[in-house]
Amino acid sequence: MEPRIGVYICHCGSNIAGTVAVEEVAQFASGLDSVVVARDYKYMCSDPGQNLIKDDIKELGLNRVVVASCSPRMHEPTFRRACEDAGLNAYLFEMANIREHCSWVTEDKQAATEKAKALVSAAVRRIYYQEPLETREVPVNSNVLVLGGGIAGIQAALEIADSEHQVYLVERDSSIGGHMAQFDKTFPTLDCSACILTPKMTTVGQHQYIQLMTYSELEEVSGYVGNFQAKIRMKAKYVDQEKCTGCGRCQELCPISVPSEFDQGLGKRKAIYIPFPYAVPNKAVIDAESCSHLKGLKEGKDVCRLCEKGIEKKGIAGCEAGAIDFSQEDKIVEVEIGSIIIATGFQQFDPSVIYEYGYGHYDNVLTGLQFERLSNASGPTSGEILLTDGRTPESVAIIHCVGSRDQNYHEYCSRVCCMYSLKYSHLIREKIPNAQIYQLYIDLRCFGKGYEEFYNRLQKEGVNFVRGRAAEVTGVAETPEEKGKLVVLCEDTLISRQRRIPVDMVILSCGLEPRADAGEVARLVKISQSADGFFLEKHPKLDPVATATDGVFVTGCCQGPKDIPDTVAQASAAAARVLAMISKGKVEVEAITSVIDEKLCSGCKICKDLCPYGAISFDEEKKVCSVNEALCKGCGTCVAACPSGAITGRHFTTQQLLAEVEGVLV
Amino acid sequence: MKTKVLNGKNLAQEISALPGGEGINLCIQCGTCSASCPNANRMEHAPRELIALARAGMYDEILSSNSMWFCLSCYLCTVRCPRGIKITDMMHALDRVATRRQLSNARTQTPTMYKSFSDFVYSIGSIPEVGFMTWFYLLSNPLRALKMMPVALSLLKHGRLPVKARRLKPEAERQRRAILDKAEELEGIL
Amino acid sequence: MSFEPKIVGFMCNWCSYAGADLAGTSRIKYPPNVRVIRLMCSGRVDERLILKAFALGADGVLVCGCPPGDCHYLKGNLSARRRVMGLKPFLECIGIGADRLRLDWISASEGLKIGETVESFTETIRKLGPSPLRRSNHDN
Amino acid sequence: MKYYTYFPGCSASHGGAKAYDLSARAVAKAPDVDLIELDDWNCCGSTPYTAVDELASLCSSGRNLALAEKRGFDMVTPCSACYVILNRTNSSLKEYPELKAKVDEALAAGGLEYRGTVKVRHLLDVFVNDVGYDEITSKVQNSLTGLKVAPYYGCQIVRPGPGFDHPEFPQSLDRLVESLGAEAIPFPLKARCCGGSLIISEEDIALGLINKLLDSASSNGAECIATVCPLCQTNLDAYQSRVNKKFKTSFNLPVLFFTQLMGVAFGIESQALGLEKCIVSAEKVLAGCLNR
Repeated sequence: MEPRIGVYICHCGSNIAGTVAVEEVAQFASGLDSVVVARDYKYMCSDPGQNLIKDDIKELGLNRVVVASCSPRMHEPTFRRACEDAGLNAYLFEMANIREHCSWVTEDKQAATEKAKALVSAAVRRIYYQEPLETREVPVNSNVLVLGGGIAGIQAALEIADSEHQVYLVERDSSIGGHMAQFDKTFPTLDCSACILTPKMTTVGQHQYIQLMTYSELEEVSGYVGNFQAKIRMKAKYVDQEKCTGCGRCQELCPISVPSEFDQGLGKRKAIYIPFPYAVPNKAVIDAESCSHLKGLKEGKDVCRLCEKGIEKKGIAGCEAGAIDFSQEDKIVEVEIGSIIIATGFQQFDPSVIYEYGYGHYDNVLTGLQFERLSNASGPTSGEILLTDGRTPESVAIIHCVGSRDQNYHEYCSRVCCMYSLKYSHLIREKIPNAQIYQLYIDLRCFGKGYEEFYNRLQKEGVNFVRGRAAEVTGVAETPEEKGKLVVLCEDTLISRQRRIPVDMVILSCGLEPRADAGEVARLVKISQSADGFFLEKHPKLDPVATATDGVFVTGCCQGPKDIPDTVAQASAAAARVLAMISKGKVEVEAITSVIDEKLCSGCKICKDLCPYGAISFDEEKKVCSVNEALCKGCGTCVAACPSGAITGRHFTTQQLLAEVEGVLV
Repeated sequence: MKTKVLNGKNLAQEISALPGGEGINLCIQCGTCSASCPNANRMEHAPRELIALARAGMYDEILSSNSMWFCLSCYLCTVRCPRGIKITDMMHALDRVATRRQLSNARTQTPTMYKSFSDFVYSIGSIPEVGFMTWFYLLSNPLRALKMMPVALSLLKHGRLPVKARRLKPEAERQRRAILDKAEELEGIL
Repeated sequence: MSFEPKIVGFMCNWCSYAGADLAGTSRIKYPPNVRVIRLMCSGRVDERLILKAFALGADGVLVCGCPPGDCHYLKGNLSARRRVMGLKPFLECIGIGADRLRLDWISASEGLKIGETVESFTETIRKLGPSPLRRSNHDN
Repeated sequence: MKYYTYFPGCSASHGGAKAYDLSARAVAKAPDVDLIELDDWNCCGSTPYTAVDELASLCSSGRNLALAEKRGFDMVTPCSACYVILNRTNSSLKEYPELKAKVDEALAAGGLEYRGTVKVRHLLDVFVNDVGYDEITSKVQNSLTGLKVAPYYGCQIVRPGPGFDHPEFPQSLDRLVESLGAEAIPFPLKARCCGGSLIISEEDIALGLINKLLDSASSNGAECIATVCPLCQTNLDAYQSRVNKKFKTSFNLPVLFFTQLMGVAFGIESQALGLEKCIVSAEKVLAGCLNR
């Protein structure tokens, strides 16, 4: 069908007409090949403006429409809809940006008009070759995979499950709860972390719409938005979870003690263990690395098994439920889901790399998480704040910004340290009323709701605030009163004095950093990481939970350091996005995709390796590549790369682009 | 060596334009440098304060102080600075500005010491310790020379005070001077 | 009359084109010589497009993409860089000159940078003079 | 045979640290390290020159680098001050093109050119990383068994870096001392300042710092201190008596260059190591292991 093109030049009030001679441009346009009509009008985006187009389509039988006005990023959807209303395929519409790219950036009226003409002629030449495209829709599988069982994952999972959609909650450790389960109190409200978290944890454990997969790792993801397939490795627990009653007898029997991860190495756990009293599921697992029987089996020896058999001569029985099962092996489970929520959280910055802070060299230099455990009633000291020698500290220094705001480690601010540091001084004050507490800070960032008030409260409680970053923690005493103490060196910048502050205990308020294997996860679900290593959201302001991969959402600290309120809010947001997809039931997939002409494809696979979305697969029989249009996002990188020109990028075909180049150069 | 007095360029710009001086714009005033400095408590203004003063435009305050002359070049501040500021280099940049502006500082002998050291580097390309020391004490305070006698003698006794200076071969010396003269001619990086 | 460079700009939809829009909304003034062609990703830019532009008499070609790490399609911009860098020597040896082809990273928030880039590139081309491939009927 | 361009520096070649140069050359022979002295090198300028005239100081140390570049080998110096200054020259020339342009022009006036390819290394780096601890141990004839040594690095060998060891908690000298059979005692201040050249202009400051170092070393049971820098050695050794006078202390800690310790262990006789140049005599503590 011979193209019949209509061209419409918008005045945009004086925004365009003030600089560009719109009539002249319309005049010029009407002279171009295949242009049936060219008009200019005050506001093309207004209803009358749109009707102008609609009527011409009907009356003049236009089959191509060009509007020269603002940026397509602004009104392309508007005019596409108008065309569709008049029965014209949306992809037979093209826009020339003569406002943002022309009238607004050029002072010289004549030059502006010339440029406008060039842009219009480009659009006209381009549209000559444009073809109708269909946006396709695919059904959305309503099952959801949530990766990570911390507060973010828990919140998202519950929101979705409560609206009666199946959730697979995958957690690496043997219990959900994440970091929040380790905390003592939460700022600024000071309510006990466990008290507010455990109800949610148990709900997750019992929820009929949540399949909890603890001690499990995501292995592989394939498919595309609405229709993912995921492989999950459920690591062998060597304890039959159906039978285990969580009585804990096995822990008492087990002779092997190792440092407890949950207690940050301050306490011990057994080789067979339940990580903490309120764990969900509250069932034992055997850590194969430390279990002497499982290690023995590798050398064909059969040792220990006390947890299973008990100690006969003493008449102590082993696991009465008969749950111990050394024959277990890892299981790979495959699930079908429509969307994925990544909530893999953070890891604490390891301060041992900052040698001058003495972590690992001096006892009683603790990380933030260690202090949480020390102060936690379920912790190794049952909540008593004690030095390694069992004494009660008379003075404690809390050092801010450890690993954060520091080019040698992490440039970003970890956002939570100021507040949890303040919380610590309250917890210490509570338990050791006459302790000297020092806060060494650079800036106090108490930005959240009720945070500044919390800071004020702490001031009343009598905390020594020292404005200065600690330079060093040393055991080298220079005066008698420093003997046997940890001396914190800093400049009190408000009085410009060097200070040596002798204390019994030093707490390093360590920053939050991306998990060591974040890159691995990013690769699995094909999302990207920002420079700091946290997962990259689609838009930092307007789309903070979506990612570059449709159907994959991020929430919580894996996307960037944040406190619990923000995490919960973001988790609910992610859930809302997922539920929106589910309730719509279908997703539109990009019509602008690449197609490979099998006849031309030489099977070199260059495109396959270039595609960031794994949308291109190689057909071993035909020895050619083909594009999965549901995965393709139409970036066109493969089109440009194909040495045999076998790939066409829809709506950005070489022909169309060359015509456009021709146009701008008239 | 001839010193040049500079056009009245504002010091903050002047310093930030110097190798090592860029840092003053980046500083977050955390005090790590001052706290790490083995000598800060002897300085009239510790490094962090110097940067603050420079930002506040209090140049005379800075240049007339003993601070930069008390830098020991131990680089502890530099490796610890969370903003990657080369504070040691900045201190020496300040030394240079002060020198060029011919602001001698009465309260420390270091400028004189640096100057006399440099004179030897410049003139013969090596440091004959005896010569240098005597030269310095003559320039600063001959009486201190007497106080130093015990140390000097013990060094001498252990054959550690060679009296003869090391000299380069004539053609090498000519080359060295040619380079330095050119440098002199090109001077003005401040 | 004086030589007015004709420059073809290829900009990715997500960063550079958006940046150019921002330049507009912030009323930043820059020379009218660059005419922008919108692509989904700078990774779509290939030798054919660039050479065709020169063949049709462009005096310069400006390719803009998202800053590395920010590419909307993860790493398309890096492919663009590879191609542009690969093409430069060729432009040298066919006498067009590598300086007539420029690649820049411009994010959606860098309206100002668009202005500066266009300004400086137009200047460069002005100095270089008309492209040897410019045919008389393309002169203005 | 490993070849290096050797830059002894003023103090070691003609100054108070002659013993350092002697012992360095002596011990280098055993593990086939060939230290070829740079002809007609000039003073690196040290800190004072950079603090007075940036360009001139870059040019004079640049001259040395340019000469060394012709040779092609790594440039190795036993002096921490030379080490830091020569490296600083390298990095400044990379970092500040406008400076480099001037330096190039100046060097050209002397018929020289510097492309910036010379790797400047400290002698300790060469011994521990190129030769290696095992090789060193294999050359030991009188093991220094039982000798308690405080390994003292000072500042400029590890800072500003990035160098061959940790800027605050270096280990290489500890390992080297141990590979000689001696015991490296824990020495918290091992990488702290000795006062440097301010010993001349601000003696009190320097003496205070030296006192801290000596105190930390002796209170941790050191019988002697091993140093890697002429100035550190002079400060700790020649000024020990003044510290004792000023702070009413009674330190009597021999301060040796690490190369002297190596020499003793390798069985080289003390003359060739310049041991007699120690102001605080090392004879007693080394009595067990000395060859005469």
